[in-house]
Amino acid sequence: MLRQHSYWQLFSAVCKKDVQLAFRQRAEIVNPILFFLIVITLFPLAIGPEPGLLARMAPGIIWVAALLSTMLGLDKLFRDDFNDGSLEQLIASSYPLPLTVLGKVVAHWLITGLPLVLMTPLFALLLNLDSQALVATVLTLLLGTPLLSFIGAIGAGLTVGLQKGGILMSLLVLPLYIPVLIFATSAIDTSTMSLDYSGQLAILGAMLVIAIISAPIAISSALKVSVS
Amino acid sequence: MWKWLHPYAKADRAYQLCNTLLPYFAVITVVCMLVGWVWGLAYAPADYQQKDSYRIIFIHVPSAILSMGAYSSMAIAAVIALVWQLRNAELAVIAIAPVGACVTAIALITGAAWGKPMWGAWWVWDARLTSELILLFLYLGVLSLYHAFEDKKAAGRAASILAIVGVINLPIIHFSVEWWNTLHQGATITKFDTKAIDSSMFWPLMVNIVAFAGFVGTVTLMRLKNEILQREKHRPWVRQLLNRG
Amino acid sequence: MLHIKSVTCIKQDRCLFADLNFRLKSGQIMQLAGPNGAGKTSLLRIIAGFSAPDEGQVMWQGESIAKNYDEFARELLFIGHKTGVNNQLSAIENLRFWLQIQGYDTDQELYSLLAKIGLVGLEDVPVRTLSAGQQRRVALIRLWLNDAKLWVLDEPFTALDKAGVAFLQQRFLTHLEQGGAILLTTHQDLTTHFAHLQTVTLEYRH
Amino acid sequence: MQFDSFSDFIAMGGYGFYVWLSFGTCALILLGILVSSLNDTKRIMASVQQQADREARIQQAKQEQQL
Repeated sequence: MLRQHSYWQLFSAVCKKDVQLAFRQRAEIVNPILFFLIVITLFPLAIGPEPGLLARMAPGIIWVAALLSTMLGLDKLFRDDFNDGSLEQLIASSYPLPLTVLGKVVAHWLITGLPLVLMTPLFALLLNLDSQALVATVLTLLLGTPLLSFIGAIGAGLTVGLQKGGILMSLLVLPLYIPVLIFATSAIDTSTMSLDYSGQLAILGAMLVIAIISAPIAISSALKVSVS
Repeated sequence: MWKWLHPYAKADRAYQLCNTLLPYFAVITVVCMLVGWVWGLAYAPADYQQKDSYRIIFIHVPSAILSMGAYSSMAIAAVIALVWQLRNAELAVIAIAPVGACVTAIALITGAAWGKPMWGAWWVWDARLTSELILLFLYLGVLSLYHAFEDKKAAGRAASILAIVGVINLPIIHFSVEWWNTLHQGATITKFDTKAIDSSMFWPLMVNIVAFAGFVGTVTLMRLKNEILQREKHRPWVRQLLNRG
Repeated sequence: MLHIKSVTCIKQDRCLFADLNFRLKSGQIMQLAGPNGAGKTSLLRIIAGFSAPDEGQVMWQGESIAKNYDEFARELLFIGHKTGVNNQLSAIENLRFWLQIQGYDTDQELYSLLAKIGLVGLEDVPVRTLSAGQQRRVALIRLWLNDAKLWVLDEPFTALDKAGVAFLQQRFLTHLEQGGAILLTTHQDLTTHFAHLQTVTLEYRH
Repeated sequence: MQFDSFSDFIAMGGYGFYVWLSFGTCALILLGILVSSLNDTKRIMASVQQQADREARIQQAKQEQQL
């Protein structure tokens, strides 16, 4: 029997499976976006439709909604694989587990993060954002949502073995999201004042690099604990 | 490191070590706590600006320092637990967490009680208070994760992983909150300029810091003993403790 | 090949087994027996490396599996109680995915294999629509698709009909002839005659 | 001593409420965790005792059966 040792094969297989499954049950892709949209609709209803106020609140609203909607998919990230035993097969593979985990996190971002980024122009319209702020929002979401997926996956990995892990997971993960929230909203804020916001983007990028390197290790040790 | 730790990897030896250390910690705590509180409350001079309200510093600052200190020692224990597979270190993580959470809660409450007369509001989104609040969330996360697991072995390791993730994030959170604070409030209101502190206030503060450290140490040791007993319940050496009274 | 060295497992204050020792050589098959709750599955999970023993070691080719797990994983085929078959995917997709994550080539005669095990015509329907026995067969096809030396199987015969059980045991025989080793738990007795069958019985301890 | 009288001490120059609130809750929390830790010790030792007693009873019953 031929054995070919290709990290790319593993990564793409893991990633493709999750994306394929998500496309088969469209709800998984559509629901977070709908949730995001509804949360954004709630804010003008709660604080009033005055355009100036909305534009000022927009970065915060968009980012809080993004945090919450990525949380929706996180609980499912490892749950199905844990329940049907695929996780054990992934651990008992000769490939390094962090790489497998990287594939799953990337898939999660493709399913929940990327659609948000693509839909941003629509949300920006609803919240009266100007084009400068729109560019900033897209950029921060592009850098920030993968970061959310990575950090969130640590919480998901730790709680996947628990019956009611969902609420606990948000408790563990949300405090860790705070830096992302601060720098991302501040970047959008700065852009509305027509100032240079590359500093905030650089920090987000640096955090993303750190997360890509270190989070898969944390996630895989968390998964090993959950499976044991 | 390993050679030195190895004898204490055995649970009964670790238990005995706790027992030997405990009296020292307890004595230091009681003495320093008494001296520190009486000195701070009654003998230290009043601040010329904040008058007597500043006396809250004698518990606010020690608890804030210890909340960070306890978290870092918890993370160190977590690293030892995961790298050297030392189960006693896992238990130490779980022993420290509730103590750290209590100290953090004290720092928050005293901060609020100090903020009311100084700023006119119980809660101000001051950078230090905000990071302290997030620190409390991190502690509570570790605790609730530990208690959510039925299998305590897995629970200890999961809590250790979370503690390490938290300690990596803590500086980032701290930095980001500080940065956010200066961005939104212009000049931050500093409660107390520590450099300008007079020695008549500095020494009682030091005594109180030692007292808090001693307290955290004492209760951690007590809780560590409990955790060891709980885990080793069925071992003969625990039975022998019964006969000894 | 496999050496279980004074392994102890304590679960929730209950000692499942203590100081367990045995060896499994190439060409041998070993059946773990014992009542429910005796710790058979726990032992299999320790041997597969999912959980660490409270004391003792699992040695593979003279080395602790914890030391070089990826090397051990290359030689291991584990099929647990939870089979690792995704319900939403079809049998073919499941197999392809499994081959990929184990690093095998995917260009194989999967259709003829599926036909051989009695799943002809069911290759591309979602697995959730199959019966329990058919789902188990999807997982067990892996036995024909690997070059692992050690097979660790938790209740492989569950939900299988008589023909399926016999067919599986034929596959066991060829694996043993090729120098492999098998460790399994089962409540049914093995019907085929195995020359080197060992039985380890775990007792329920209070 | 910074204060002339005990009532001055309690008043803390008008900030008494805040100062005593802080010190009070601090003492309460510290005592709380101390007491709960001590209680835990007692509870664990009691359960060890219980288990020992249980085993003693089982042993006794076995001996009586043999007689």
